[in-house]
Amino acid sequence: MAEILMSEAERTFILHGIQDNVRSDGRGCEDYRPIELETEVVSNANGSARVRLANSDVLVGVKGELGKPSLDTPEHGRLEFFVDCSANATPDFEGRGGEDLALEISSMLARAYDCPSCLDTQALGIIKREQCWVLYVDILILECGGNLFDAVAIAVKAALGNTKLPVITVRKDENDETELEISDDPYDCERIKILNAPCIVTLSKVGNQHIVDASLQEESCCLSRLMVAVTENGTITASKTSGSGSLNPESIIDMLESGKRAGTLLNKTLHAKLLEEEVKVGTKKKTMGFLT
Amino acid sequence: MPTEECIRIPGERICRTDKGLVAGRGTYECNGQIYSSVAGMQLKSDKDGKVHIEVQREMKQNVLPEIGMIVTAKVTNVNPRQCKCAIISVETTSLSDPFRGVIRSEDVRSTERDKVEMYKCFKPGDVILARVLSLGDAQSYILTTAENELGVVIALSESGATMVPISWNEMQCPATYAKEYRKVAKVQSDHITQNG
Amino acid sequence: MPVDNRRLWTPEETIPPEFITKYRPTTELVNQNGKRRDGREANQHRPTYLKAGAISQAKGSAYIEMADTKVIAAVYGPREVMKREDFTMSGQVKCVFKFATFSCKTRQKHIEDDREKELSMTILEALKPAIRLDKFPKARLEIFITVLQDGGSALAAAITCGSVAVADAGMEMYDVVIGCSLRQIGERSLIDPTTDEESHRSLSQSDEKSNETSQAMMTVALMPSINQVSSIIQKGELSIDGAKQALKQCLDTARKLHPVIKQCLNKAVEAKLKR
Amino acid sequence: MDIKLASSRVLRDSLEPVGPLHLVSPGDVITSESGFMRGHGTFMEEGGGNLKASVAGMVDRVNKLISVKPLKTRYNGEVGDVIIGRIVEVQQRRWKVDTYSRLNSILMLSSVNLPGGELRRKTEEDERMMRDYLSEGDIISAEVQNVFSDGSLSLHTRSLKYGKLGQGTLVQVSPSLVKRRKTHFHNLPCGASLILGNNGYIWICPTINEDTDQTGGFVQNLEPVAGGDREVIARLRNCITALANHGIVLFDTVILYAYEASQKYSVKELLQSDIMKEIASLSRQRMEQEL
Repeated sequence: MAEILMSEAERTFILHGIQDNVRSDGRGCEDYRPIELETEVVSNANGSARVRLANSDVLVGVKGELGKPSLDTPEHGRLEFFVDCSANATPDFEGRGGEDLALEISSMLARAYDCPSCLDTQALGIIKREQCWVLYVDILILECGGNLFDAVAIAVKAALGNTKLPVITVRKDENDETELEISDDPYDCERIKILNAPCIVTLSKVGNQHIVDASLQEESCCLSRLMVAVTENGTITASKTSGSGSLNPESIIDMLESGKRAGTLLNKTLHAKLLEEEVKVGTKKKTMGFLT
Repeated sequence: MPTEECIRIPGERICRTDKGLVAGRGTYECNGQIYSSVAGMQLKSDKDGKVHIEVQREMKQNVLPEIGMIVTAKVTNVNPRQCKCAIISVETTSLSDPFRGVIRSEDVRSTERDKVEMYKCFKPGDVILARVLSLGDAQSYILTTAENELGVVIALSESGATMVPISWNEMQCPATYAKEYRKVAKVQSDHITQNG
Repeated sequence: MPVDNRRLWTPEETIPPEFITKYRPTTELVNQNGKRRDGREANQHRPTYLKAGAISQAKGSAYIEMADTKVIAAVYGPREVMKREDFTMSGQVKCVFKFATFSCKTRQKHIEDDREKELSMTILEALKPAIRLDKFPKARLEIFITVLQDGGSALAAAITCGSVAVADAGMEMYDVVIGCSLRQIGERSLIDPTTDEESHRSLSQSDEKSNETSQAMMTVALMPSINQVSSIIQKGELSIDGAKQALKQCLDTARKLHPVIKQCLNKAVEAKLKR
Repeated sequence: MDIKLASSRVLRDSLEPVGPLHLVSPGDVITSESGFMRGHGTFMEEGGGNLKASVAGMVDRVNKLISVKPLKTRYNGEVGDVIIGRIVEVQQRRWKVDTYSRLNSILMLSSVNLPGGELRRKTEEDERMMRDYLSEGDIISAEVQNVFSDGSLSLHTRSLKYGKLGQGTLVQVSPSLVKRRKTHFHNLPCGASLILGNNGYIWICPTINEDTDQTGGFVQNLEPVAGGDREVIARLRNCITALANHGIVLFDTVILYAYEASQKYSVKELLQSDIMKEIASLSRQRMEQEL
């Protein structure tokens, strides 16, 4: 992650503030910064979303293509996550600089979504062993202002919710060869159910406390963090520690609890907003994109 | 008291820090307890009236240059401001991979430090004894030879013979009798045993 | 098109024959008596053999064998960091984790893939808190771990093996690190799963197709003496209580492995004393 | 949890401009009349008599001198400016300081007060201890001593009010938003101290006691800051961000107005963009009434 320089006294100030539950910007330990969300921002993608969490800016595009199912799940479609830590975000990402972070994010997402109850990949299968939908979820990091994982997961969920795949019907022609037929009505499309899709909550351990949605400054004070992928009903679909420090078993349990709390709330709020956005999209809203 | 002469592994608790016990090499202290930090033999030694608990590995220790240690180095590059060298051994142990060191002109000797001419002190290929002054910057350790016992110990003359020191700043070639300038170390017996 | 001409040419896409055959073992993962296919209880770890000093030329090395899982690790350095941009004042650790090409059911590529890269990062995160980085400023320690045979729980084995190799190299550490894995299938939690148990979606073959049963996999790295968890990696569905329970079981099993490590390192030190 | 939809955002959420502005973008002709002097941010077209802008910003005319003040800019130092900077590198006898200038600024070992006497010769011991005085990441307040020909600045901290800063929060705004004034150090009545660096770095910290705390920063107080002070600092931080986001020039009075206007909200509510806008417009209205 982009390293920032900080003095010892600044770190102390942040650390004590977190202990007092008054963070540098006045938030409590379990408060998120304001999030801004927009779906359907890229017209060439099947689904897209852009999320801005304070200074972190993420753009996600979902493209559906036809491919061969993987060997061990012949009847299922699959999701492929790819993260591009663009050098737009910070010059440190230039060249191979952002590769490790990108891999960490994409594999965390892959793990979080690799769970039959949160996303029905069987619905993405078309012909057993032959054809299935492969959803390429491409994530572009435009700006890093801390807490990238959470921002990315929100954007991915919103983009998947926004994804429209054309309806495909399988037919056999007279020579008994299978033939795929794609509906030419643009409104005849399938949606992906995302009600059970997870959001990632990153809990950063600073001193004896843990916080959600750490800013860049807070991230640099934190030695270890736990990322938890939580669905709306509180199920954990993936978790992972990261950072150079270690954690007490008891504090891990506390962090899991906070993660579940924050995650369920985050999912609920997100669903409500996505619904609102859906209505607006239906009535031809104007795209805001990058205008401010 | 902790049992003596037993094998410890990293993270193993040895004893409490009270009773004048101090965490020595190969151990660390946490919450008033001494823990072992290497796999090895536990030893006790008395230093300044305190009992140091140490855990020692029989195999050669992981040595790295530390501040204050005497190192043996080979000169690789000399320029008017500084002399670059490769640290090849630390105290008594030789290193498997060399570390880069640098001697700045003001650290060559303790007198007339501003008049030091680097080319009259070191030449590439010389083997020197030096003390680690600081860990330095990204590039290299900062070394000093500003002590009588520190400086060039082995140097080859232009004809390729090992030169003999004749004064604190000159060495002579036994084959051609040519004199060359060096910052010569007054090698002491304990250093000879140390550096083999 | 860039081609890799270092190796013999093979067809671009090959599949192991197991995927075509219809045959599947019919026994269930856990039988009526609660015993697993290899006769273990659900919470029983496989017998573990651990040896420090398997590669003589490395600074430190270790070999671990947990029935069919075999992992070897070597540690080199610490040596000076040559690149200026990589420089930091505290010590650095590099970790490379690799599945040998023949170690798994499907053949692995000889170039490090994304899964191996991520596992390398996870192992590094698990081992780093235990190593005293302040003891080797400006230098870098290198840990290489190779899975010779993957019989399940390779990550956990690699963590334990790596930490023993670091200790064998005589590096100063706060504690050793022990890895332990758990597989959750429905209500059952199986400690130290084998590859079969890792890949199956349900306990019995009959309902293999159904997606109803929840399943998860968790690997935990513990520093037993100071009771700190250096890494957790989990995927699959778990309720919050399930996660807590799984964590606790992993930690309990890891603690049981501590004497094995102690004995192994003791032996290694004794062997060095004799020489 | 606060998620907003982009479509519900009010487009261009900045305030209405105060008066008519002469805005230009690079290449725009400012004037084709002769007899004007070209200042910063302008250039004379080759051959022609047109004076053109080289940066995007506001045209500033003082008698015959025309310059363009860029809205977003790096800091252009002037001798005597109070700045806040962050140490980025310790070199031989000097520190490199990030001051949001085009080039890193320099703080010479000979231009600082070291512990044990205001003015003394710097020994070699001092040279070796440089990292103990100021190390990478430390924040200092300083004054610009000199501007070199390449635009880089040399700083000094040879007064007890300058030096290393302790606990507090740094806010970064555009340098053009900080007014040059007589004093940049403020002990605000609301219970916090504020240093408005000319380079756009603003430091908010618990109240500095002028008699006891001016040690040049070599004694660091790492005791926890009281919760009340902390809230004041956080509120000030959010107020300053709100004002800066809406392009309001910052000085102590306007910050205090914003602070007072913000009282009806909790500190964390001030992070929301609509409330930020409200605070900014209220403070500006009050400023205009004062004039």
